[in-house]
This record gives sequence, C-alpha cells and structure tokens, in this order.
Amino acid sequence: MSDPDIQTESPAEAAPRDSLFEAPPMAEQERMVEAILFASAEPVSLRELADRMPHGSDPAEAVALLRARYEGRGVAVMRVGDAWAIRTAPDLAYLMQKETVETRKLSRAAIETLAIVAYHQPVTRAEIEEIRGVSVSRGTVDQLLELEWIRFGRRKMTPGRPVTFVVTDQFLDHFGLENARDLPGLQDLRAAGLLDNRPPPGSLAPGPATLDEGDEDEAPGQTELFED
Amino acid sequence: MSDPDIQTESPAEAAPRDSLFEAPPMAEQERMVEAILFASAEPVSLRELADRMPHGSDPAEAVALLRARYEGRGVAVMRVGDAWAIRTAPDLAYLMQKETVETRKLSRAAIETLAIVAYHQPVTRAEIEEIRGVSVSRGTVDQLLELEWIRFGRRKMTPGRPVTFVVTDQFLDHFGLENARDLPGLQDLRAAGLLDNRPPPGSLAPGPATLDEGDEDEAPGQTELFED
Amino acid sequence: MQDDSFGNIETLSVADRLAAEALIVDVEGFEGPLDLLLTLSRTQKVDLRRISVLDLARQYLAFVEQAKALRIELAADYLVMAAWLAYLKSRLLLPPDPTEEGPSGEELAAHLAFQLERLQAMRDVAARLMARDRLGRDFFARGLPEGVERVRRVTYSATLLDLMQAYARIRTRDDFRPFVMDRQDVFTMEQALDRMRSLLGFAGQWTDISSWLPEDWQVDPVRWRSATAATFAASLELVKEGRAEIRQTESFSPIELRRREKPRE
Repeated sequence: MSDPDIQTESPAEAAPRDSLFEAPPMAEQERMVEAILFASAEPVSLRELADRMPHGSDPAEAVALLRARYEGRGVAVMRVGDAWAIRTAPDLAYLMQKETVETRKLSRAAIETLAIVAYHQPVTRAEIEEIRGVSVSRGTVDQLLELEWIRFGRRKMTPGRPVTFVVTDQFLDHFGLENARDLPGLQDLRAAGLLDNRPPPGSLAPGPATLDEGDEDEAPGQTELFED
Repeated sequence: MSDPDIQTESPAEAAPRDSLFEAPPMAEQERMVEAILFASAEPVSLRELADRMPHGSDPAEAVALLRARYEGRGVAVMRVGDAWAIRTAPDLAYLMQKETVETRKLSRAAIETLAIVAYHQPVTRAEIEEIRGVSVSRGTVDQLLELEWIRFGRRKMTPGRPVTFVVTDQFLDHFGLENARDLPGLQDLRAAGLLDNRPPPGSLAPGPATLDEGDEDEAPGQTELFED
Repeated sequence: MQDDSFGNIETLSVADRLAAEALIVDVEGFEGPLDLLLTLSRTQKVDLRRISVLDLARQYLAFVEQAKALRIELAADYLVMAAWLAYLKSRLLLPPDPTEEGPSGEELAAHLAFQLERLQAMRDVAARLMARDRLGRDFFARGLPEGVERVRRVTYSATLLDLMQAYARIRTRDDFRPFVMDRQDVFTMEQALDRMRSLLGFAGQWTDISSWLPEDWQVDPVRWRSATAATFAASLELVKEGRAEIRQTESFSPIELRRREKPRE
C-alpha cells in the first residue's frame, strides 16, 4: 500500500539485469498483475507473469502488493503452488448459487485414496493399498487422474521402480491450499509418526500383495466375485 | 478491510426477509457486487444483482462505489448494455496477447532476389530471372513484398509493360543504408574478398542451372564445387 | 454343522439376530478387512494405540464365524485376515518361545494397532479435506476469463553481408561481366519486333528471315546468334498476330516470311 516507496525501488532492481530497459513503476506492475490474474480462470505462475510483463518486472513483489490490496475484499489473491489466482471470498459462497458447479460425488475409496496421496506423496499404489488394507481399483485412480487432482510422480528407487502419485496444482486450487504443506492436520500426523513409512515387522502381516489379484476394492465388486 | 464489522453483521443477514430486515453495510454490499461480477460468466444487470443480494441492498450504489474503487486499476467495472461486468483496463489489453517471435534465415532464393533488386532497381521479374539464371518463384517475391523490403515500382515502357521492383525505405533501414546507391559496389566486394572464389579464367564455368540445385551454402560451398 | 449353526441362529433372540444381520449386511459397506477391524475396534471405545488387539482378534473371528453361520461368502482377504489374526491370537496367548525367530506377538499387535490408527487418521483428514472451502462450491474462479491470444510472429534475419555475399555469388556465376555489358550483345525480341514491323510492309514475297538481321549483327557470331534468335521469335510473334506467314520447306533449310495480305482479326 506504500506505492511511492516501491516506485523508487523498482529502477534500482531492474538496473542490474539490463541497463537498457527500465521496468515500469511498481504501481503499474501491480496493475498488470491485476489484469492478468483477473483475466485467467486458472492460476498463473510467476514465470508466466514475468513472460507477459515488460522486461525487468518483478511479478513476485507486484503480486504481494496486490494481495495486500485485496485483503478483506469480495475477491482474494490466492497462492496455488508457484502460481497465483483471484478467487471469490469463501464467505460469499451463498451469493453464488448460480455459479455453483455440481461435482460428481466421489466414492469413499476415492476420497481416502486422494487423502493418502496428498499426505503421503509421493506414494506408490502398493503403499496406498497397505494403508487402506485393500487393493486400489483402477477406476478409483482413473477418476482422480481424470479430475487432475493427482498425477504420476517420479518412479521410486526401489525394486521394480514403481510409479508414484502426487497431488497437482489443480488439487491445491480446488481445496484452496497454498501448497501441499498446508494440508489440514499435516503437522500433527507427522508428529504422531502416522506418516512414517513403517514396514510390517517380519513378513507375516497380510500385506496387500497377497490380496491384489486384480480385484476391485469396492466391497460390492468383491462380493460379486465370490457369488457363484 | 473491516472484517470485524462485516462478521458481526452477517448473522443479521440470515434473518428472515421482511420489513424488519436491515440491509448489510454498504462496504459489504460492495464486496458482494465485486464477487458476483467477478464470478459471473456474463454481465449482470442491477436487477439480477438485487435478486441475488440480501433484501434491502442497493446494488446501484454498490456498483458505483466499486466502479470508483477500480478507477485507474488494472481492471475496470464497465457498463455493458444495462448490465455490469469487470473487464481488463483497455490500456493493458496488450497483456492478453502472448507474442512469440521466431527468427528465421531468409532463403537463398530470397536473399539473391533481394540483392538483385537492390543493385539493379527498378528491375522486372524477367530481368531478375535472367540474372539469377533460374525462374523466380511467386513465393519468393511475395515474401519480400510482405517483409516490405521490396515494393512495386513503375511499369517499364517495354512490350507487355512489365512491373518493376524497387527496394523500400524499410529495406534501407534494416540494412543500415542511407540509400540504395550506398550498396557496396563490385570493387568493394572484391576488396572484401567476397569475389575471390571465381573460377580461373578460361575454365568451363558451370552454368547457373547446375549451381542452383539446392546448394544452400555460401562461398565455401561454391569453392568446393569448383575444386575438381 | 450347517443344521447346528442354523439351529443356533434360530435360538438367538430377534434383537440379536437383527444386530447380527445388520453387521452382515454391512459387510458390503466395508472397505476390506482392515476397515472391518477398525469398525470393530470402535466398540472398545479406547485410544487406538491402547486397543486390545487380542480382543479385536476375538471379535473379528467371531464375526467371521457368524458370517459362516449365515452362509455369507466372505472374500478371500477377509479369510486371510482371519487366519492371520488366529495366528496372532495364539502368539499373544502363549508365552514367547525364545528359540523362535521373527517378530514377537506384541510387535505384530503393535503394528496392527499402528495400521488401524493410520487408517483412522487418513479417514479423519480426508473428511477435513472434503469439508474445506472448495472451488466451484464455496469460492469461485473468474466467470468471464479472457484467453491469452497467441501471436506468432516470424522475423527474417538478413545482414548486409548476407546481401553482398548473395550478390557476389550471382556475379561470380556470370564470370564478372557486368550485367549492363551483357545487354550490348543481346538483340531483344522487342528490338527485332520493332525493326520487322517497319520492314514487313515491303515483304510481299517469301523472304529468308536471315536477311532481316541488322547489318552490324551479322558478323560477330555471338551477336549473330542473338539477333537470329530474336528475329525468329519476333517472326513467330507477327504470325501469331496474324500479320505474317512463315514457312520452312525442310529441316535446316532457310525459314521464310512474308506479309499476310489480309490480316486476320
């Protein structure tokens, strides 16, 4: 909100990068960020902001100023991973019936799987199955992939080099999270050791490996399999 | 900005809609209009705003306040027919374009044609072909015309009254020339070593047709051709 | 056995039977044996870390017995779990055998308690996650987004050096004879046409076109070739215009031209 100070700051900041180009004043950069974020339904990364703004601009600072400006307003500047978006203030949700989109109701299996990916990421399918004690159906993972809430991460450096799953920026955006570290209760879970990868003692505990003969994890599917 | 006020107010908003009902404070109404205009896919009329806002609200005043607040910002509250919308400030429209510039080398045919025009202007297509020893494709001439490096000159007073080509001011600009007469002459070219790779006198110089079979490179390529 | 168990069921009170059936019907709602164990553990109403795994194993085995009694087919993983719990139960009840390798019953029980606690924790955070303000339900994105227009611009680069090299390349081909010099030895079709148009009126008879060449183009072979070609081309042009006729009696014999008395329209 102290624009004048900032304006004197910006030429100095731009100077080392390229003496020929002078970045626009910070107040103007803030306007630019405002226009770009308003125009986009998706979060816009700092990198893309920098690409679209004049050479020498400092989008991070402009975003910070803009965010402060919108404090307490009807829309808010929200961080989503490395990107930024403008979203309506959640307390005004009741005005938005018209905009509300009916989302497909997620199955319990999908919700749990999503939570496990979010809190344990990067996590392999085998690890998800161990935590849930049941094999993960293809449909559950597909649904989450299709929603673009999870995606494939890097392969794990363990035998078989299994693929892992991680949550996406769309996930963060959907649940209004700045980043995956802001997940509710994450610290408590970690402190309680519940996010540790604790292998079963010995090899006697029934692991999901013995269970996953391609059977669906939904209970109805399971019973059907054994019906005749 | 004044969250505490707003929060104490909101339970009142949930109260039944009747004459006893008190409209939310104007700052809150402004927030509401801001959120609705932001999230709506179409411009919103005052009537619709009134329908969606708590009973007793004054959307016209809220819109006016919001509009004033956005004065000079990166986006503006604009009237569209009898409805309202938030739009990018007109002076920032250029941010909604992402320009990617690709630099390509001019084809050999184009640069040769351009050189002939520059040295022999005004010159007809037939003359260019005579000098190059191959026909000049329509695409090559069109490309140079599009680049605005050549343009049509006057027609020649010979049978068929063929059009001529001359170089443009943009051409002079691009190549840093005051006028076409400043082009280095053959003497200069020779002095600069650009003409050194000529065939020894008396040898059977290959005709242009044989030279032009897609050999892309500059002088070195040619010397190779002449070497055996 | 079947009859016996059936008899057993018969002797249960109605309330018990309903309770048992409710549990059985619910089996479809369970997400596997761990989930069932978690549900059963709730009846102990204690912290999951201090749960009695022994009691839990008993409850689970009882459940499986009941399911058998009701002739409910249980999925294999429920039975695997039952077998494992029966084993665990025996390990927990018997005094530890010091010669036996592998984890103790307590360790296995602790891990099972950990698994249950972890599953419960995941359930809890999943619920908290789903209860958050959500995009499209509680907060909203821009309703009228403006797409970013991609403009692709191609610039072509060429330097003065490129230009000069190109020109030098062309001139090299011509063996350095300046272009204007060339023109001195070229008799163009236009020139030939001009000349022939003025002379054609005198050509009432068949005349060898070689006699139409200008005087000073008949000696130098280069100039003669150019003039001959131009004159021939001009002759064809005049024929095309309908102002002259052309003939050649046989290959390599002289080509003759005469004016056409009545020009074609």
